Amino acid sequence: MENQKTNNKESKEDSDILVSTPEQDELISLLTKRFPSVPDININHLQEDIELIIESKNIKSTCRLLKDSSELNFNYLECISLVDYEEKLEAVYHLTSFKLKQSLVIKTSISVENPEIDSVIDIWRAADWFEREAHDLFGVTFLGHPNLEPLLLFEGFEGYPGRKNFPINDYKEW
Amino acid sequence: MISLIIFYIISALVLIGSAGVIFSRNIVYASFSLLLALLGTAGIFVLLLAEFLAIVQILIYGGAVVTVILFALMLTKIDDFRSLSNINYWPISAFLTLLALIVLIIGIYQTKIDTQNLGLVKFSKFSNDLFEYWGIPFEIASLVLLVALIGAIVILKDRGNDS
Amino acid sequence: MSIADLFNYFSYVSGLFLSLTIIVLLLVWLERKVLARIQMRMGPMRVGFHGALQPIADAIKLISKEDILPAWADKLVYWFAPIVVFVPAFLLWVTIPFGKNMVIRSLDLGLFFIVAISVLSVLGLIMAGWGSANKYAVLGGLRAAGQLMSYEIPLIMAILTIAILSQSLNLVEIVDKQSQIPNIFIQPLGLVLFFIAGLAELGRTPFDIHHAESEVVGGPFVEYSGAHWSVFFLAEYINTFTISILTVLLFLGGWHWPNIPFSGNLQTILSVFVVLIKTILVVSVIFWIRATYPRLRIDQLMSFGWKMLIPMAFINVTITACIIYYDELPLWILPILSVILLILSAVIIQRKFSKNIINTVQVISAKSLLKEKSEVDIN
Amino acid sequence: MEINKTINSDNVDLMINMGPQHPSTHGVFRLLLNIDGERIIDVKPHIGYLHRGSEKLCENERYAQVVTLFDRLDYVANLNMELGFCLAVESLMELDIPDRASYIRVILCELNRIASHLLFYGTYGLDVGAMTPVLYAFREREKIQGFFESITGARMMHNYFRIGGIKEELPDDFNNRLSLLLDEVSQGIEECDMLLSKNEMFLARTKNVGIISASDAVDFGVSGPNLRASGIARDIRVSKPYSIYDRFDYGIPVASSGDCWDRYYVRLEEIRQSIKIIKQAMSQMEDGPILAKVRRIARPPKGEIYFRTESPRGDFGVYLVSDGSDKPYRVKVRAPSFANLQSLQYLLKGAYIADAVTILGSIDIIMGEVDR
Repeated sequence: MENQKTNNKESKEDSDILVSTPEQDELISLLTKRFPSVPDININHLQEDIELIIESKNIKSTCRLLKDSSELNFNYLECISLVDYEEKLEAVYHLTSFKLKQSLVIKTSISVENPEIDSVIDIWRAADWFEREAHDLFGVTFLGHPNLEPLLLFEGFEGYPGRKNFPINDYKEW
Repeated sequence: MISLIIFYIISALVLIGSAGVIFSRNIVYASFSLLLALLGTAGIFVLLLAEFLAIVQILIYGGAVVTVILFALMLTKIDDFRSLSNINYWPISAFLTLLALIVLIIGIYQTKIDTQNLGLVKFSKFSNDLFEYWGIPFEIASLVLLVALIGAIVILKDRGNDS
Repeated sequence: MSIADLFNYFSYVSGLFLSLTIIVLLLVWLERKVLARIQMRMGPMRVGFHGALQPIADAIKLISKEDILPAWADKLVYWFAPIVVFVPAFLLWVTIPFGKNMVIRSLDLGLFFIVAISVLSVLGLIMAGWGSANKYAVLGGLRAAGQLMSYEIPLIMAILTIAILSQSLNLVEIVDKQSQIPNIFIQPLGLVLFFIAGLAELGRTPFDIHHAESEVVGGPFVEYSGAHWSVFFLAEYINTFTISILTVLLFLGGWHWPNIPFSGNLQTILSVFVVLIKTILVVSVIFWIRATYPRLRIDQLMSFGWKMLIPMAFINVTITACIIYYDELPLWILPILSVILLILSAVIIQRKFSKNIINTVQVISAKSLLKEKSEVDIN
Repeated sequence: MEINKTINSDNVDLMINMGPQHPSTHGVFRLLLNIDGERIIDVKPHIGYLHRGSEKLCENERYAQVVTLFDRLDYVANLNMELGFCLAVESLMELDIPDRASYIRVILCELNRIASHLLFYGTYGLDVGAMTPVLYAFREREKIQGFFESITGARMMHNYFRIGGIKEELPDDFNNRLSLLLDEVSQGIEECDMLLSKNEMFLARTKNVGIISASDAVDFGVSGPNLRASGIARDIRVSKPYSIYDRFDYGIPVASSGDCWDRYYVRLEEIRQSIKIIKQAMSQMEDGPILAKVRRIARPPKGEIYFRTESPRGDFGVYLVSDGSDKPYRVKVRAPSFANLQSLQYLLKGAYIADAVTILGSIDIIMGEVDR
C-alpha cells in the first residue's frame, strides 16, 4: 500500500514535468542558463512552482542574481518559511516575478547545530520581519540583518518554539 | 468699606503671587504665580474704576504673555532651569529693584492727582482721546509691534528651513 | 457697596450657575439626540421620556466615579486646571444677556470683556496638559495653545466689525441696533468668520484637534476622571452655548427679529424664548457639523487660520470701517462686498481642493488582466 | 532601557508610545514614535502582543481542526482564511470539489470581503475624526454578519468550510435573502461613498499622504488593495486563479498614486466588484453535492504546497508541509497584514502625528493575522 502510493506519486511527478507549460519551460531554461552549477531544479507538481534547491552559502548571491537579472527580475519576496526536519532546518523562500508572472521557490538547508544563513534584507526589504520572525521561532541567525530583536516573542524568552523539540505541552508560561 | 476689604484681599493675592515668582523653585509654579500677580493687578484696576486697563491687563498679560511663557517652558527641559537658582547676581538685582521702588515712591508723592472724585470714563471718550491726542505714539507703538512680528516670522522661517 | 449688594451678587451668581447647568444638561441631551438622528440611531431612550433624564444620570455617575491622580502628576496644577478652564467660561456670562433686560451687568465694554476673559481658558488646558505628566496630554495642551491663540485673532476681528457697525461694545446696545435689520444681512462674511473661528475656539469638529480621540486620546483631559473631568465637560458645553448665543446676539438679531409685539414682563419672557430658540438652532448646526465632518490636521488648521481666516477678517474690518467712516456711502454696499468676499474665499478654497478631487482609481477588467503575460503597472 | 538602546536619546524631542492601548492602533499594536513637535522623526513598531503560536498549534491538531485555528487569524475575514487552508489541503490531496460547494464558498468569501472592507471604511472614518461613517458601515456589516449567522451558525468564528466542501446545505430561502441583502448593501455602499469619499476635509487629510511608490511597495512585500493602490494590478484571483474565480467577469480596481485616499477608495470599489461576483455566482450556482468524498480524517500524501489566495488584505499564502499523517507537519502562514505592516516604518518617517493614524488605518491591518 505504502509503496504503491509513493510509486504513484513519483510517476505523477514525472508526468507533470512533461506537461509543464511553455512559460515554465522558458523559465527553466532561463534558470539553467543563469545557474549552470545548481543541480536541482524541480517543479512542484501541485502548485506548479519551480523549485530551486541550493546550498545555504549561496543564498545571497543567488537571490541577488534572481532579482537583478533583467529577464528574471524576481522582485517580490512573498514569504520566508522555516521547516524543522529535526536533522536539519530548511529555509524556504517564495519569490514572484511580476515581469514573468511566475513564482519560484528557493530551498536551502541549514544545520541545526550552527543555524546561520546570510540575510537577504539588502535585496528585498520585505525580508526584515520574516527573518526576525524566523530568528524568534527557530533560532536561525541571519548574518547581516541589522536588528534581530525578538519580534513576536517577548525579550528574554528562552527556547525556540517553532522547532519540533520545543515542549508544547510541558511548557509553563507563568 | 467692602471695597477696602476687597482691596486688601486682592493686594494680598498680588503679594503672594509676586513672592511666589521669586521664591518658587519650580519654574512652572513661578509662572503661575506671575499669572496670579497679574490678575490681581487687574482686580486693583477694577477697584480704581479703570475697567479698560483691567481688561487689557487680563487679555495681554493674563492670556497672552503667561501662555507664551508656559508654552516656552513646556518646550524646554525643566532641568535646564535648575542651575538658575545658583546665580550670584542677586545683590545687583536687589539694588536695582530698591532704586526703582524709591523712584516710584517719589513719583507717587510728587504727582498730585485728585483721588477723591474718581469716576468711570466713558469708553468712547477714552478711545477718542487715544486716537486724537495720542495718535502718533499709538502708531509708533504699533509699528514696534509690527517690527517684532516680522522679526519673529523671519527667525521662525530660518529655523523651518533647517529641519 | 453694602452687604445687601453682596448678597444680591451672590444670588445672581447662583442663579446663573443653576440656569447654565440646566442648559448644559439640555445641550448634552440635544447633542446625543441630534447625533443619533443623523446616524440613524435612537440615542438615549431609557431614562425618562426619550432619555430626557439621561444627562442627570450621567452627571450622577460622573460625580460618584473615582477621581484618579496619576502618580507623576503635578498635584497642584492638576487639580487647579479644571477650575481655570471653568471660571472664565462662567465669568463670561456676567455680561451676556439672555433676553431683553435679562443681564446681570450690562458692561460698557462687554465684548472686550468677553474676548479678554475667554483667552484665559487656554491656560487651563495648558495646565491640564502639563500637570497630567502624560505625553499625550502635553501634546494636546500644546496643540490647544497654538490653536486657540491663532483663532482668537479672527474671532476678535469678526467681533470688531460688529462693534464698528454698531458703534458700541455693549451687547445690549448691539442687539438693539439690530431691531430693523439683523447683522447677518449686513455682514454675512462676518458671521461665517465668527462661526468658524468660534468652532475652533471651542475645539469642536472639524477643529477638535487638541483632544482628538484617535490621535492624542483626549489630549489634556486624558488622565482626568470623575468630577474633575465633568468640570471640563461642563466648561466645554457652556462655551458651546456661549459661542452660539454670541452668534445669535451679534448676527442674528438677538431678541429682535421677529420683533415681539407685547410689552412688559411678557415681552421679557418671550424674548428669552426667542433667544433660546435661535441659540439652540445654532447649537444644532454645531452638532450637525460634528456628525458630518472629519477632523483637520494641525498644520492644515493653522494654515487655514493664518492664510484664510485672518486676511479675510482684516479685509472685512477695513471695508466695514471705511464704509462706516464715510457716511455718504450707502450701507447696502457692505452686504454686497461681504458676499463678494465670501464667494471669493469659497472660490479660493475650491481651487485649492479641486486638484484633489480627481479620482485616481480605475477599474480594470479581470478578463483582460488574465491575458497579460506580466503584472500590469498602470504607472 | 530598551528605548535607549534603539533610538539615540541625545536629540530626542519627545518619545511617545502609541499603543498597545491606543484607540486607533487597531488592536494591540505598539508604535514607538520619536517626534519633533508634530513631526515624526523615527518610528519603531512593536508587534507580538497577540502571538498565540497558531502555526505551532496547527502541528498538533488534525487537519479538520486546524480550520478553527485559521478562523482566528484574520478575525474579520474568517471565511477567506478557512478557504485558504482548505484549498491548500485539497490541492495537496488533489481533491475535486463539487461545483456547488465552490460556488457557496465564493459567495460567502466575497460577502466576507465586503464585511471586512466595511469594517475598514468605518474605522477609517473614525481614524480621520469623522464619527458617522462607522455607524453607516456597521449597519451594513451587521446585515452581513446576521446573514452569516443564519448560514453558518456563527457571526464570526464560522468553522463552515470543510476539507472537500462545506459543512451544511444552505437554508431554503438563501437566494431571495441574498439578493435582498445585496440590494441593501449596494445601496448602503453608495451612501457610504457619498458620505465620506469626496468630502473636502477627508480629501485634505488623505490625498498625498502616506505615498508609497509601486517599486517600494513591491520591495516591502505589500500586497492586496495596498499594492493595487500603488498602481500594480495584481490580484491572486486573476494572476493565479484558484477555486472557480476564472468563471466570473469582474473588475480589479487599481489606483495610480499610492496615497491613503487611493488605498481607501480601492477598497470601496472592491466592495462593488465583490457584489458583482456574488450576483454572477448566484445565477450560475446549481444544485448538487456539497462535500467531496473524503475520509473523515484527512491524510494528505507526503508533500508540500504553498497555496496563495486573495484575502481582503492581500496575498494570503499557506505553506503546508505534510508527512502523510493526519496532522500537518508544518504550517506557515504568509499573512498579508504582516508584510503590509512592514512598510509602515517607511511611510511614517517625516509624517505628522495625525498622519500616523491615517496611514496606519489605510494599511488596514488585523493584529490577529500579524501576530498569529
